[in-house]
Amino acid sequence: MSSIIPILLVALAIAFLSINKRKKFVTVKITHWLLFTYVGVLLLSMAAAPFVADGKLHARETVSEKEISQADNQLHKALRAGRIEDIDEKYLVNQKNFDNYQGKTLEIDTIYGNVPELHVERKQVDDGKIEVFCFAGALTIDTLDFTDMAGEPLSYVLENNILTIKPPKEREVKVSIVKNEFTINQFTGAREKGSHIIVNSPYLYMRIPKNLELIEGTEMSVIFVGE
Amino acid sequence: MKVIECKDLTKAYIGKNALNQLSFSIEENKITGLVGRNGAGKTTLLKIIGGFLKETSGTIQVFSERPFNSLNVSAHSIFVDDKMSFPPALQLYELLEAAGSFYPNWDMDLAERLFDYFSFDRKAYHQRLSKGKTSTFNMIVGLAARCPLTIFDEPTTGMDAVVRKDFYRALLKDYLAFPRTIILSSHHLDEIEDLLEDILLINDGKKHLHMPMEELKEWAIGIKGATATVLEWSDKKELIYKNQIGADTLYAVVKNDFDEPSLMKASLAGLKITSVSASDLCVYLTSESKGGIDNVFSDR
Amino acid sequence: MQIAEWIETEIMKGHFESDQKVYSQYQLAEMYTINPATAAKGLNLLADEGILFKKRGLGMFVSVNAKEMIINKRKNQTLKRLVQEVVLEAARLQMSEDELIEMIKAVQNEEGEQ
Amino acid sequence: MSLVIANLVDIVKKQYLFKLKANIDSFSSLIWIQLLALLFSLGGVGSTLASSGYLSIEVKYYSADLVIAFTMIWAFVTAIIITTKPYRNQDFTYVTNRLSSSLANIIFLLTASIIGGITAMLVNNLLKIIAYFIFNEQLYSFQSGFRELALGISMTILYVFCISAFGYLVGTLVQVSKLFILFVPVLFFGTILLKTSVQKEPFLTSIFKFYFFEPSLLLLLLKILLTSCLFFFTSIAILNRMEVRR
Repeated sequence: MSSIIPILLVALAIAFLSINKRKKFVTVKITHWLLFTYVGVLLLSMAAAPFVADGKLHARETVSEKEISQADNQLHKALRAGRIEDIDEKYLVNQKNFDNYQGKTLEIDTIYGNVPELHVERKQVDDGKIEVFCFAGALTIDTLDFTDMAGEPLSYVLENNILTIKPPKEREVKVSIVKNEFTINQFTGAREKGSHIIVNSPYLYMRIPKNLELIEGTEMSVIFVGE
Repeated sequence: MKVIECKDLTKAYIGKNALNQLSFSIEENKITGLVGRNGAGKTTLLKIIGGFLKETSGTIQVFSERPFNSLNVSAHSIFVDDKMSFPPALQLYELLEAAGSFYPNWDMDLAERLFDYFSFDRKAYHQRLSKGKTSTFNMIVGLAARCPLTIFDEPTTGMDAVVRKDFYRALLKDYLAFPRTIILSSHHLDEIEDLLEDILLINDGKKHLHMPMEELKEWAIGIKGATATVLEWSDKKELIYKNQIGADTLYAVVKNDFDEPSLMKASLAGLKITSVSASDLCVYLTSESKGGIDNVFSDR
Repeated sequence: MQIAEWIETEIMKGHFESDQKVYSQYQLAEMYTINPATAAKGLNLLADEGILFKKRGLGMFVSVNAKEMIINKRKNQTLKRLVQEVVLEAARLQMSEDELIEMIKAVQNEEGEQ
Repeated sequence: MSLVIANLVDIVKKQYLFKLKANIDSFSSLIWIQLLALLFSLGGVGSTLASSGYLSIEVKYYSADLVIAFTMIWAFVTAIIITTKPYRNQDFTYVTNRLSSSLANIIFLLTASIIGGITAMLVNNLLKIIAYFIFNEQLYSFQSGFRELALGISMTILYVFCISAFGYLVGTLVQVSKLFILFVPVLFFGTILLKTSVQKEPFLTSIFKFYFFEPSLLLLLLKILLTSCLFFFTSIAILNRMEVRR
């Protein structure tokens, strides 16, 4: 909707100019054609730009840095409090359930350099079911939210009573961003200080049966929720 | 009413005075010819009147206003010469229309008729016109503008004889229908003298003569005859020009303050009395020395 | 004064009767491509000589005896000057008076035959 | 003889319309310049590489900044051109005085800035379309509404107008003396190189910051308008004494 108003305005301006010109201009010169064609093309592209979207030309949500860090804090808080139901689904990037876990112990190990924070919640029952959740903060580039493109920040496998946290596959994110012009950015606070990319670290959250013994790997730090 | 009044008008360029203490005034609705040698200051004077140039000292009033930077003078006068500058992007007909939008008295009908008569192409461009066509087009603009003060500076540059004649006739006819003040500067005084009511002759930036054309025609006479006789007759008269022809014949131009009987006597004494054409007279009046070009060759 | 002479000739030829209005200065100016002031001067010259007379606001009119006045004027002035020159030239050529009169008569006869 | 007194406003209006017609060709150069800038912008106006563990991020930027910059240069050159002799003489062929000529020029430059500013800002969309259709690139843009667009357009117009005012002054100075052709570039590049002892940064940088880093809309508006007025007033004052068709 918002793009229609300026188009109307420009069209009106051109109409006004051409009425004014019609009185005086006897000859229409190449320049006039050029100018009209050019403005016409510009207006067309302006009208078309929002519609070529079709999944490709996205106007992205913008989030401010403050919002990002707030969201991250809230995520963190919710994890610590064990209230994962409160967490926005978009932060949940991977969830796996391991039913009928027979072992008495579970060792947690990592072959991933950056050790994520692991929050563990002990369930009230011994149902032999281990649930693993992976949450990730937002990926933003110049305040545009690209979280959906970040992919899985880490993966994990359960084998022989060992839960191994593995690094994800190398991932390349290539984006082309149409920036606003400096004449807009100057006032919207988006004055460029170079690009600004924020990648927030992932969090792991586990629900384990009541009597499962947890063995921490050498580099792991486990935080038990609600204890 | 006086349209132009100058008093001690001086225009100095670096190291030289183009106009020097020039004083004159031009009456309303007269055609005045501005005559002078090359470099006499004609164009400078006309450009000051048109408000293009700024006077160095003295005063000039056009329509009782100082012309430099006066919108009023600009609106009621037009300066036509062969160097009039028009935007290259506009076609000839658009130039006429533009002129029509600026000048309140503009006569588009006249402009179009002249335009067609001189077979101009409406879609042609000014800078591609030949010299003569440029002058013709500029002249059309100058005539159709019908400005109360119309200045033609060498308007016929490059025109052929037929077009020149057409121009003079067009100028006069339009002047008769719509009298206005016209200043015409030209090298061809013999061609324009019939058109003129007044003549202003300047030399070296100074006024030399300013009088009705009719007076100028009788202002001087030529005497030709035996050298001794001519010298005797022209003694104590204001000698304007003198030319020795052959061994014993002298042609002299003197100011005409003879009365009818003395002229009669002169011709009885064997002198040939002739009238002097205005254009010749102007040449004699403004020549550097009384002998003219012959002096250059005389002492060799 | 060519304009004055031209109007005189017109009157002599009978193109303008007495009491008839002659061309105005503006008509003359247009006919001859001359400044109207010049034309006015020619008209005024004839008015001064009495050949034309002014009617206020109406223009110039031919006087009653305009033709005679012109004839007189041309006889006494123009023709006289021409004769003067002829006589002077004859003297320079050392022609006798009789020779000159013979010549004039001969020319007159030729004109008459035509 | 009663002459209708010429009205300045009326004459300026006529002259402005005349200039619009006479200088129409400057708008075709605007189009070519903007298209050229568009061509340069198609390769992206900047890019960033970043990596965080497993994630490597490559960002390519598109924007019409270059188009705006080129439009500013165009306005600068156009303003200089209309102060040159042939253009001033054209004014004096018809009815004018020096004030009306300058006023009409200023209004013309304003028109040029408006057209230049609007088209420059709209080129952004053309850029998107071309990148989308021809390069088949996945583009992301900011969600910007009418407010941003209107703000962007009006600020671009003001910047372009201010630059044209500067061009008009430079052109005027060159008309006074051809020495300024030499002097202005020397001054320009001189200030880039010259570091005064008081200020750490070159003079030109502070000027740049004075305008382009001003975050307050109102203050910038004030700065630009005052600067433009200053340039134009100076030019008018200088031109008012100049003779034409010498």
